[in-house]
Amino acid sequence: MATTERKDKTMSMKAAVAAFVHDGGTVCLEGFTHLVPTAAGHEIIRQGRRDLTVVRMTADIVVDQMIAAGCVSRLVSSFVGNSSAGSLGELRRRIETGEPAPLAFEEYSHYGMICRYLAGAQRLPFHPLRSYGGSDLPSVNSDLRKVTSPYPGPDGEPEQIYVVPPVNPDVTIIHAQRADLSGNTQIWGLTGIQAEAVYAADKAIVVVEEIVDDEVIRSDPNRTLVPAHAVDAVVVCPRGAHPSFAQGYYDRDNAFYRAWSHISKDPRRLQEWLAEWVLGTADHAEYVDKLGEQFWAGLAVGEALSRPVNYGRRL
Amino acid sequence: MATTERKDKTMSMKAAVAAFVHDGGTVCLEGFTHLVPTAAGHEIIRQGRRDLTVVRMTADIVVDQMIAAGCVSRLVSSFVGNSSAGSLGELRRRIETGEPAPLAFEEYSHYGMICRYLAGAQRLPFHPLRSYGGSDLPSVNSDLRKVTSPYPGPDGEPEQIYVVPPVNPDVTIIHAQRADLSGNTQIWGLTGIQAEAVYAADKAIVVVEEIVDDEVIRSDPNRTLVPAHAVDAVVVCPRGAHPSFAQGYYDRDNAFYRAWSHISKDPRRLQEWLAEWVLGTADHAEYVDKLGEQFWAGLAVGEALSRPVNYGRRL
Amino acid sequence: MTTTTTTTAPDTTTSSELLSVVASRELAARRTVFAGIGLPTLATELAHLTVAPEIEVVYESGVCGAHPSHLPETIADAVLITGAEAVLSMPALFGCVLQGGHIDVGFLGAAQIDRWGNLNTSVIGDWDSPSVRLPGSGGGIEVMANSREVFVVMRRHNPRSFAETLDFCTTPGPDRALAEGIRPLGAGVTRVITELGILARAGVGEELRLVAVHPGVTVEQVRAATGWDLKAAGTVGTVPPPTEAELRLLREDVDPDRVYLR
Amino acid sequence: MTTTTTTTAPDTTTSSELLSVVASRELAARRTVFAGIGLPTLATELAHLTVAPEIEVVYESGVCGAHPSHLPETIADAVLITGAEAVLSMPALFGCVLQGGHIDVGFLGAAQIDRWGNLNTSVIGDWDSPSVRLPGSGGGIEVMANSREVFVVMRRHNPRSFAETLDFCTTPGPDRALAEGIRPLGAGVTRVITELGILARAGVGEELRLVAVHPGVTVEQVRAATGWDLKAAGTVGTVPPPTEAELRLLREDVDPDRVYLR
Repeated sequence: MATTERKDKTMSMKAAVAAFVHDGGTVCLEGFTHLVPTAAGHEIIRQGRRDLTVVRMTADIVVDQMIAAGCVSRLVSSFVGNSSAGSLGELRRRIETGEPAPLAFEEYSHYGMICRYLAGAQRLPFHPLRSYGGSDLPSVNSDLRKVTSPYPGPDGEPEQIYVVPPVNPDVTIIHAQRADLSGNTQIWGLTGIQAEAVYAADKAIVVVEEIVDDEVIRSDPNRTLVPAHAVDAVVVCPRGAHPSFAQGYYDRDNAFYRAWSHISKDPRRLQEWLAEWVLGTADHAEYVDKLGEQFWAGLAVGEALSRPVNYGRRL
Repeated sequence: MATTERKDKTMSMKAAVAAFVHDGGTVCLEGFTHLVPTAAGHEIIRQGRRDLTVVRMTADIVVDQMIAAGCVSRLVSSFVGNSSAGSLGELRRRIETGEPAPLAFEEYSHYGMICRYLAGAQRLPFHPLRSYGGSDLPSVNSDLRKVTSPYPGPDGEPEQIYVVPPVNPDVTIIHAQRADLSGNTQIWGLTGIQAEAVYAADKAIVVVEEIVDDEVIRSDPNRTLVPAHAVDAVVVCPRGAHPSFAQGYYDRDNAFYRAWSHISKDPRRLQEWLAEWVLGTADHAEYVDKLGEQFWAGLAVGEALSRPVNYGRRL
Repeated sequence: MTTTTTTTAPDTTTSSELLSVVASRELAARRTVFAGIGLPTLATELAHLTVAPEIEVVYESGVCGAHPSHLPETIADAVLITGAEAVLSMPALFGCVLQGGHIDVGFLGAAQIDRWGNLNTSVIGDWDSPSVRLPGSGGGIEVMANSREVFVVMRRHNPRSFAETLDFCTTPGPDRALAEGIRPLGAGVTRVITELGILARAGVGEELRLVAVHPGVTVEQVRAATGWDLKAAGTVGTVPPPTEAELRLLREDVDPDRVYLR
Repeated sequence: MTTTTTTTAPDTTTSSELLSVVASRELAARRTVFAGIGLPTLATELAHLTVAPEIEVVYESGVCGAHPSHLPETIADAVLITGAEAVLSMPALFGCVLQGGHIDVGFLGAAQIDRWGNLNTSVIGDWDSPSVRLPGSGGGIEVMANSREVFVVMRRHNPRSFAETLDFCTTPGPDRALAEGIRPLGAGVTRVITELGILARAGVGEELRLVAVHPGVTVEQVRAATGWDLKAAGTVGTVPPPTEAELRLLREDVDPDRVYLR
């Protein structure tokens, strides 16, 4: 039986961002603490994109950097903080003072964002969820609406429930451990909402630590969270999730998270950081080199291999 | 840091069915072609359960057998056929002639059933889906209802969409390749709707090909589709999915699927089959033995191992 | 059938081969196909070797990018899983891939089809006490509502199957959905391939029309075999018979063990 | 604090230790806890060794049954994943586990809490132009709506944090939800553990009341530190100070590197 030869979708980060991220567009960056697509955010900064709407559950350091670089006019998010390490200085300034420019903010809860991705991925007009009853959020976010269930509630009376609308980004960018040339993408450890965010988008860029042979992917098809048909570009970018981590590849740079609260608190220092580390590097490979091998040795991880399972072979 | 010692939830099939499957109850059996919980269905027959509502996307041989044994008064399903191999004789007789007793049937489509499980698992009053518009199904299934989206449709006008209600079985039974003693359950190959069906239920029985050491499960936590906290009983029952298959353990018995169309066509022959193979065996181990080692050799599969991934270890 | 040129097939062509070859040609330039096992698989595999090199089958069991070692016997055959590129959960498959709009062509079968491409897979007779209880929708309702277009392959072309009025409409085409105020994604059934010829429609508001007949079949034969007043295209073409190259690929590469080419 | 018996702790007990020990006791007989990193983790781990041997932490990152080699620094720390029993996707975690009703106790923090256990984690000041923009809900809204009960651990007990009126209600308790006609699953906040004592409420319709103070703290001190007219239980107990056994477990087994016990 014949099998399909698949298209090679690999591109450089520069080419992928140029092709799929446009001024005024809606860009989703996902990865829940794990596999944050930082290198892609940096390339968006280097290419000077403007007026983006950024969609991301946990708006963290990379979002603060993109805002500080002037790329972002609107943010859709459910958590705007520097993890447990402190604050996002630029984001707070924009919202608290409107300086140097205001930032429009659509505030959700985590599950509200998850349901927006689910609705977007599944082409649903809305997704219901048991949140928001009694919250002030609907008073500041008119997209949080209610529907009456057509089935009686537990007490026999009509039952109301909040719903959220779909989100359909122009492009979703995720970071993953590995993919094949055509974009079959495997992720392990925390898998978050990446697959749904990809399906919700018009175009999808998958940034990976490494490209592997088809045989590696195909030895474990359940590990493929994003199939090739949903992927438009595959970008190889080792260590592209720093300062977040890639399970089994490198650990989280907790020191940088703590440092960011201080860097971002001072606008001048923040801009100097961007000038040196993002605009001052040609690409992520240069950023990685600049950090130095000794630095990376500090984030190195040891081996904890999964035990193989048998998929079976017809005899 | 301390870690939790988990409860041993292993039970015999007899004890698990006695404890969790009750006359008049709603029983969900899931497994989409792969990992059909046949042995559990047979034990329900042996224990003579009556007046069950059976919920199963693809009502296939095991459902036909349970109906023929007089266990089932109501069926909720989206496909009532013997795979591509033919018909379910008893099910057809019950619906076409009402003989020897009628069978109430709630007809859905596959995604309708999936959405019922999703709503049940997530405690939602309903789940929307883009199916059923223009179908005659809502005229024979009053649980297919419509909701008006609170967001304007693509043309700016109000948009209507069908919804299905949650299903919350009293007990869900699934078959899986392996679990640990406390019920952390790993499935590979086709994973179907098993996890949602478990979460939708009040109680859950997981039938497995084998119990493995905690270390095996914990070497690959992404493979755990059903976590221990959702499982009430773990039953070890090798080859319990026959005539369906268990990826990597044994192949599908296609000859039996073809044979069932003939067996089930003749009520007497069907009852003889039940008398010999189900009521005439004390448990599934006896059924397996009765088939014989030569038979099982014919369904044996070779090795196709997944390549390990590195979860990493802090150095 | 003709045997007058070297590029056309000998008249030993079976009905399965004919339908597979004709269906394969209709897949030109399509990328994602949602297909069951049997003729749709054969057609898709042949299309991959001929008119649609980038085509990919997504199976209802959740398998994407299968590389089976043997021709699969069911959509869930273990040989489809081992070595596949991805295996998706049911919510991902039906929600994200199918309802999400990623399928170009869905293949469906039916016991009855009407002139608008509505399908009955539930019952012959009344739903409440049918003379024949059929398997029901499976994922058919979703394939119809969410694929860009749907191909139907029907071996039997007779007035009971090509019905003026369906006994029950399990799987509605877009015209019926729109009449209820619900807008489906796709065009509904655009091709019906039978042993007599090809019916086609472009989308909403159009009936199925006879666009081509197999060599030796007349328009009147097809109209007589159809339960409704079948309209014909201005010019009804003749389906070119399977070429020797197509048959060779089908017999030697796609189904050498003749699992489906019975 | 008292040092008069051998089973109570020396007065070197830190505030983190005190809060962790008191919170751990409240987890008696609970089975599933949804917790962030820090004091809730310490409390849960200590409860496991003392009053709740079957307790399991589910982390907001999707980890169930973690067996970390080192004390985790975040809810997504790589050491929580390696060797865990299960790692769930976000839809499974928030949809099936949390909204599905599988969590007995959720731990939450807040910048402000009111007498009904409603929480503000969004802004100080107006939402449109706040004086302080806080991180927002995260999963807090879902933890409150879907856990059987919620414990709040607040280091600072002062009238700005224990507010008569919230600047913004991010995370409503069940009383506010019911006023809007929406019925949440759980009781809302049932315990607030602070450096001064313990506030409690049983569920809908009840205000938080002072049920216990730490040794040496007076009811009046707590009322003065609370922004609303705090009611006290008929009998306000005294929280037994951490025992030496509790402190030893916390210091030697739970957090030997003193990552959180600062």
